[in-house]
Amino acid sequence: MNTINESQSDPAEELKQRLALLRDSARQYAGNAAHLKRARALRGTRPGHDAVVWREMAALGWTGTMLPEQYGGTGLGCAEMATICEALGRSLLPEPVTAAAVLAGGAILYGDNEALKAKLLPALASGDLLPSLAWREDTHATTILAVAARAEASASGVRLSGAKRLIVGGAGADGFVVSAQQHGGLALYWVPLAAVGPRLVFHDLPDGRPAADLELDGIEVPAANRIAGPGVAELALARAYDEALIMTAAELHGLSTRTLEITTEYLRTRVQFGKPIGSFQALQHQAANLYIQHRLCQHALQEVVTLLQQPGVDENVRGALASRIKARCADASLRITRTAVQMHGAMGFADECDVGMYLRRAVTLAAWLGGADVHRRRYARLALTEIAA
Amino acid sequence: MNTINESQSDPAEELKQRLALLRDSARQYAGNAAHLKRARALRGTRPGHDAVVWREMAALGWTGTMLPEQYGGTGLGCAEMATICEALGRSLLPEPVTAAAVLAGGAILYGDNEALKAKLLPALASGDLLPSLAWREDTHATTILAVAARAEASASGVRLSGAKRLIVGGAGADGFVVSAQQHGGLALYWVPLAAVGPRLVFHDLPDGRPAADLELDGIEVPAANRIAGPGVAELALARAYDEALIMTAAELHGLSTRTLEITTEYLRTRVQFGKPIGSFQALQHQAANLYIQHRLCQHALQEVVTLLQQPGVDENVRGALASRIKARCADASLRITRTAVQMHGAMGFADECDVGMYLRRAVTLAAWLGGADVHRRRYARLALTEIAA
Amino acid sequence: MQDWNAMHDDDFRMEVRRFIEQNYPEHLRFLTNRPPFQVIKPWLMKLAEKGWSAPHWPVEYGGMGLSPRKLLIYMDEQGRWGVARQFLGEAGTVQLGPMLISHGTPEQKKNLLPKILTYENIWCQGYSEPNAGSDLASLSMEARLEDDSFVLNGRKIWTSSGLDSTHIYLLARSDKQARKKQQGISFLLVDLAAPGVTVRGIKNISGTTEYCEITFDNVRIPISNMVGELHQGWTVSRSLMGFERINTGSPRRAEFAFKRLEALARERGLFKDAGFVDRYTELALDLADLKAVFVHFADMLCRGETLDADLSVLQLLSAETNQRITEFLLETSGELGLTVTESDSDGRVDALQPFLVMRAVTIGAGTSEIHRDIIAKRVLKLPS
Amino acid sequence: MQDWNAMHDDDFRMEVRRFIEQNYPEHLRFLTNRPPFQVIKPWLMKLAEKGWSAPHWPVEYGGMGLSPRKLLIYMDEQGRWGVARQFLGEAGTVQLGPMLISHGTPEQKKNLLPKILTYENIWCQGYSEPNAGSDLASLSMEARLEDDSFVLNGRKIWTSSGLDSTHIYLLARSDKQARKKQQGISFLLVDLAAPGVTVRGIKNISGTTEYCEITFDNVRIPISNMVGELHQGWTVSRSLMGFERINTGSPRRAEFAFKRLEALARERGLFKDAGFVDRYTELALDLADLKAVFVHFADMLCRGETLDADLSVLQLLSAETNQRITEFLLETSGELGLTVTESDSDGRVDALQPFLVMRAVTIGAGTSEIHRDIIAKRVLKLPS
Repeated sequence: MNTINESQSDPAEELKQRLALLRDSARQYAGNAAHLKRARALRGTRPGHDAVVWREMAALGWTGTMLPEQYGGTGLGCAEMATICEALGRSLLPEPVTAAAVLAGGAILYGDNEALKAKLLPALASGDLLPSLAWREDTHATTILAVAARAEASASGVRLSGAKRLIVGGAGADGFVVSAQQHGGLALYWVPLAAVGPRLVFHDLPDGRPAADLELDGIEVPAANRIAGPGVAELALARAYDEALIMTAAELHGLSTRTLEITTEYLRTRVQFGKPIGSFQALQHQAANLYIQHRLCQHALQEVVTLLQQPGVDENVRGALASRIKARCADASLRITRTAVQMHGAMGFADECDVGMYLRRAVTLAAWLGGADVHRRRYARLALTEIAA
Repeated sequence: MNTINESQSDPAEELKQRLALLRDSARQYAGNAAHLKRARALRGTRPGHDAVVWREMAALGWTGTMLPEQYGGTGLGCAEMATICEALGRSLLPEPVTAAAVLAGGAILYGDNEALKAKLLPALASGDLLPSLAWREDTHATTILAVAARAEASASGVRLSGAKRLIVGGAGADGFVVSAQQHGGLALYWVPLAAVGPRLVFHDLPDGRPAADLELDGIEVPAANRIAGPGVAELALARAYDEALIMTAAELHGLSTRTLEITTEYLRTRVQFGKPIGSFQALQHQAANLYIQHRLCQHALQEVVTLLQQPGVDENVRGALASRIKARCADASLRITRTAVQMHGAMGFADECDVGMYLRRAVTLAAWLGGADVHRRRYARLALTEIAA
Repeated sequence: MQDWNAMHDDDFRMEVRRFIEQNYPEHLRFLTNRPPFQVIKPWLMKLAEKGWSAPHWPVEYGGMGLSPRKLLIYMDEQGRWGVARQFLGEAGTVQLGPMLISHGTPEQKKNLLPKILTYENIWCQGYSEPNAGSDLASLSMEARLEDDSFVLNGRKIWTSSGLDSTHIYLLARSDKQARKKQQGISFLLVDLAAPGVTVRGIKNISGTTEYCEITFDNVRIPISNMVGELHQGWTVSRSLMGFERINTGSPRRAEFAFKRLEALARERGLFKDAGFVDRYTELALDLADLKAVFVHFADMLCRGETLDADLSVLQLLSAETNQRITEFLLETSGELGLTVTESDSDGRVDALQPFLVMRAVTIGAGTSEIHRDIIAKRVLKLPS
Repeated sequence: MQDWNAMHDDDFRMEVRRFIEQNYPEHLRFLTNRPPFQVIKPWLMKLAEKGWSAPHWPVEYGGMGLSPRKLLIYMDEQGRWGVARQFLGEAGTVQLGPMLISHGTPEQKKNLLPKILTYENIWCQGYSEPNAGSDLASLSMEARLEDDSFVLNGRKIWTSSGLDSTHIYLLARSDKQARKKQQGISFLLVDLAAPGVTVRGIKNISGTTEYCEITFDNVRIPISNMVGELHQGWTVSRSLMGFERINTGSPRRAEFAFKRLEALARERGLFKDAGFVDRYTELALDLADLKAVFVHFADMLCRGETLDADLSVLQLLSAETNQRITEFLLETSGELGLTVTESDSDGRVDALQPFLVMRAVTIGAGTSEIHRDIIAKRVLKLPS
C-alpha cells in the first residue's frame, strides 16, 4: 500500500472540511454537560436511554447518516458517521446509535427486501423506529456468523426457535433483526416488538446500560418479514458488523480523548507535596505515553475511514481494517481509562468521579463485538498472507 | 507448595552462612578489575579464555564444587555453585565454568562409566581437564534430547557420524562429551581432543567468546569411552542440562546485578541540565523497575536452589524449577542491560563502555540452552497440570 | 493458656487448618474482593470465640502471641483455604491494637483492646483528607485543645469500612505553628456516635460502598482519648512493624484472581489455545516468583529482622501482579465479561469485579508512584 | 531543466521507481543498518550524475526542487525498494545544505553547495560534547575571535560518519559572557584536514565505527567560515524544517526489520505457532498504525503546515516500534541468534545486528526521555 495518495486533486481536503463541520455540530450537541449527568442518572434504568434525545439525534440526521437519500438518510460514509460516534463517545451518551443505526440499520439496508427497507429505514432516519440486532448466542463465539437459532416455515409464516443474548440497545427497541438458520443457509428476519411478548430479559452491562436476552421459541412472523435470505444475509451481516466495529472504535477513541483531557486538567490542578502533581516527571511521562496511544488511534482511524470512503472495497480488506481499528482503540481506551483512574488517586476510585464512568464504558465497548485479542486474530486471518495461507 | 519451611531447626541459616562465605571469596577473586579488562581483551580470540585463570579457579575448588569428594570435588550442591556462578557473571569472566564443570562435568558424573569418571572427574576438579558437551545439532531444537548423530560399532570400537554445533567452551576443550543415537537409544561418548583432528570450526558468540562446530564423521573411539548408554544417557543429559540452566541463570543474575550497580552509579554522577540525571524522576522510576526485576531474580533463584538442595527431587520438578529460573533471569537481564545502555545515552552505545559488554553477554547467555520463551513453554509442560494434560 | 509457639510447626499448621476447614463458610472461599462486615461476621465471631481474633497480639492482651514464623503459617493456611482477606478492613486488630499495645495508657489498653477482639468496637482509620492523599503529612484537620478536651473540626476521606465502624482513630493537627509538617500532629480516638460526626458513604467504581467521608464539626473528645504524647501522633502512626506491613504485600489476592483465570480457561477450553497458554504461563511464573519475594520478607520477619524501605518492592510487585492478572482475566472473558456484573455468588466466573476492585491496589497502601520514589531514593540512593 | 513538480504523481513515481530499480545494488536492499560510505558510494555517485543528490533543495542550487508531495513519493519509492537509509549520515545534503541555503553568504553557497552534491566534500555534524548530550546548549567548545579568525579549542563527540568525512559544521561558544546558555554560540565550518584537528573513531556496541570523537587544539579558521550572525549559531542550527525533521520518524527502518522477522518466521515455520502469530500480529498492527501516524505528518508537510512539538510523537513511536520489532526478532531467533554475528551479506537472517543497531534510535535524535518531556510540557501543557 502506498503511503501517499496518488491523485493530484484534493477530495481529501473537501472531506476534511465536511468532517470538521460535522464534528463541531456533534460536539456542540453532545458536549452539553447535561448529557453526562443524564448518562450517570440513567445507569441501571430501563430502557437506559432517553427517547426524546433519540429523536433529537434523528433530527440532527445522525440515525440516517449512512442511509441513502431514498430512505430518508443523508447518504454519507463511514468517515462522517465515525465523526459523530466519536462525539457521542466523548460524552458517554447512552443512546444506542451504533447498535441501532449502524449494526441493525446496516443489516436491514444491506438485505434485499425492498418493501421492508422502504418501511423501516425512513422510520429509523426520522427517529420513529429503534431497531436492534439479535445475533449473539454463545458468548464465546468470535464471529457474527455463528448462529444456531432456526427459522422454519409455519402455517402463518415463519416460526423462530433458539435464543439470543446480549442485545445492546434491546431494552428500548421497537423491533429486532434476528439471524437464524433456514433451509439453504443463514437468513435475517424482522421481528417487531409486538411479536416478542414476554420473552425479553434485561441485565446491566458494565457501563450501566441494559442489554437484552431474547427467547425466540414460539415467535412467528410473516414470510414477508425476511430481510435477507441465504447468501445475502451473510454479506449483509458481515458488512453491518464491520461498520459497527469501526463506529465502536470511534466511540472508544472519543471517550479516550475526553478522558485524557479530564486527566491532564486534573494533573494541572491537583496539588500534593506543594505543587501540581502534573509537574512530577513520572506522571508527565505516563501522560505522554497515553497521548501517544491517543494519536495512534486518531491517525489509524482517519486512515481506515478514508480508505473505506472509496467505492468497491474488497470484503476482506474491509474486515481487516475494521478489526485493526477495533483492536487498537479497545487496547488504547482501556489503557488510557485505567491509567486515568490511577492518576486520580483515591478520587478516581470513587463512583462520583467521571473517569470511573469512562473506564466502565471503555470496558463495555472494548469487549462488545469482540475484544482486541479476537480482532487481532481476525486481522491476521484476513490481512496477513502468511497466516491466512 | 507451602510458602513456609516446615521444620523447626534451621539448616537454612547454616546454608546461608556457608553461601555468604563462598560469595565473599568468589567476589573477591572475580571482582578484581583486571578480570573485566582481560575479558575485554580476550573477545574474538581463541580459545577466548585464560588457561592460567582456569587453573586458579580449579584451585579455589570451583570446577569441582558439585563433584563428590571421591572424585576430588567438594560435594556441594546447586546453591553453592550458583553463588560462584553469580560472582563469575558479575565480572563477565570468560572461562567456561558452567559449560565445562556443570554441563559437561554433570553429563560425565551422572553417567554410569565408573572407570571414565575416575579418570576424568578428578582432572576436571584439579583444572587439568576442560571437557565440553557437544549436544546441539539443529539450532531450532528446543530439547537437549533431539539428537540425530549416530554411534555405530566399528572394528576398533565405535564410529561416530553427524555434526554438532554451538559448543560453548569448545575452543579450549581437552575433549568432548558427544551425544549420539545407537542401537537401543541415546548414548554419550567421550571423545578426547586427539581423536577430533581438524574437524573443529570456531566462530564468535555475541559476547566475543568462541563456540565450536564439530564434524563427527570419521571419528572413532574405543567402546570403553561410552559415558552412558541408553536410559542412563537421557537422565544424565537432562540433569546436567537442568543444572546448567540454573547456573546460567545465576550468571545472568550476577551480571544484571553488576549492571544495575554501574548504572545507578552513573545516574548519581552524570550531570545534565545542571543536576545529576539520577535526580530526574522518570529515570528514578525506570531504575526502580529494574531493581524490582533484580529482586524477583534474586529471591526466585534463592528459592529454586534451596528446593534443589533437598535430596530426591523429582525430575519434572527439577526441570520446571530450572526452566522457571532461566526464563526469569533471561528476561530480566535483557531488560536491565538494554535499559542500562539507554540510561548511559550515547556513551552506552560505545564499545568502550562496559554496559555494552554486559548487554552482549546477557544476549548470549539468555539464548544459550534456550531463551525465555522456550523455557516458559517447558515450564508449562512440566509444571502446569492443565497444560501438561 | 495454649502456648502455640511451643507446638511443632506441622502440628500447629494442622490445628489451624482443621479449624478453618470446619468453620469457614464454603460460599466465601477465594473471594477477590473484601466481603462486607455483615457477611463475614459469623466467621469473625467464630474466631473471637476461639480466641483467635488477633493472632499477632501478645497473649496478655488476648492475642495468640504467635511468633512471626507461626503467624506466617496461620496466614498461609488462610490463603490455602481461600479465607477472605479480612485484615485490611479490620483496622482494629491489625493496626490500632498493636499501636495501643506500644503507645497506649494502661486504661486505654484495658478498656479498648477487649472490645476490639470481640468486635464490639469496630475501628476505622482516619488518615487521608481531601488535600492530603499521597502527601499525608499535609493534613489539615484541626484538634484544638480546650481545657481537658480536644475540639475537632475537619474532614477525613477514603476511610475504609467507615459505614461498618463504631469508632475511628485519626491524625489531627494539634499545633498549627509546628515547623515541619510532620510535627504538631496528634493521634486521637473518636466514637463515631459523638455529636458533630457525620459519616457519608462513598460509592466506588466497583459499585460497593467501601469508603466513607467523615466530617467533624466541633466534635469534643476528652484528652484521655489521645494515644502517645501530644503532637507526636505522626510517630505513633508510623510505628507499625512486621506483620502489619507485610500483610498488604501478601500474594494471596493475586492467587485468588489467578484461580479465577484458571477456572475461566477451563470453562472455555482455552488450555488448547497456544496463544492463551503463553500468556497464562507468563502470569503463572510472575505469581510463582512474587511468592518467592514474599517468602524472603516473611523469612526476615521470622528471623526478627526489621523490614525496611525495600518492602516497597514487595508491595509494588504484589499490587501490579494482581492488576496484570485481573486485566488479563477481563480481556480473556471477552463478551462474557459483559454479562456478569454482580458478585460471583452463583459460581460463574466473574471478571469485572476483580478487575475493578484491583484498581485500588496501586493507590490504597501508597500509590505505585510513591513506592517507586521510595525504592529510587531510599534503596538505590539516587539523588533528589 | 525538468520540472518534476509539474509531472503527474504517477508518472513521477514511475520515473523514480525505474531509476532506483535499474541502479540500486541488489545486495544492499533492505539493510537494517546504515552501510559505510565506501559501500554505498557507487549508488551515491549514480544519484549525483543524475542530479538527484538533493531532492529537496531548490533547483537553482542543484537540487530537484521537489514539493513536499513529490518528495514523499521519492522517499516512498526508496522505502519500497529497500534503499539504504542514507540521509542521516549525509549531513551535507540533509542538514547543512538547507541551512546554508537559508543562512549562508552568496560565497558560501557558491563554493560549498556544489561540492556537497558531488560528494567531493563529505560533511559531518559537530554538536554533542562529552558534557553536552541531551543538554546540548551547555556545550563548552571555545571559538575565540582573534582578528579575522576563530581559534577553536575543545572536543566534539558522537559525530556520525566522522571517519568518512572531509569537513565538519559545528557549534562553538564564541561569547562566554552570554546570559543564557543558548546565546553566545556560533555556527562554524571546519576542514578536518586543518592543523590541530584530531579524529578518533569510536567503536560502537554493534562492532562498527560509526561515531567519532574530534579534538580541536588551537584550530584556526577564517571568520568567513561562520554561517549566520556572530553568536546566533543556536538559531541557525534549529532552523531545519519539514523534511529534514520528519526523516528521522520514517517507518522505513521498522519495516525493514519487520521483513527480517517475516523471513525468520518463514524459515523456521513459525507461522504455524499460534503463540508466535499472536505476537507477530501485534507488531504488524503496530507497524500499520505507525505508518498512519507518519502519513499524517507527511500530509501536513504537503499542505505546507509547520511541524510542531508533537512531531515527537512520531519520533518516539517510530523509534520504540523499531526496538520492539528488533527485540522480538532477537528473541525469536533463539540460539540461531548466537551463530550469526556478522552482517547478513550471506543472506541468512541476522537478528543480532538489527537489535544492537536499534539501541541507538532512542538516544540519537533526542532521547526518549527528552521526547516525552516535550510532549508533556509543550503538547499537553503540563506544569514545570
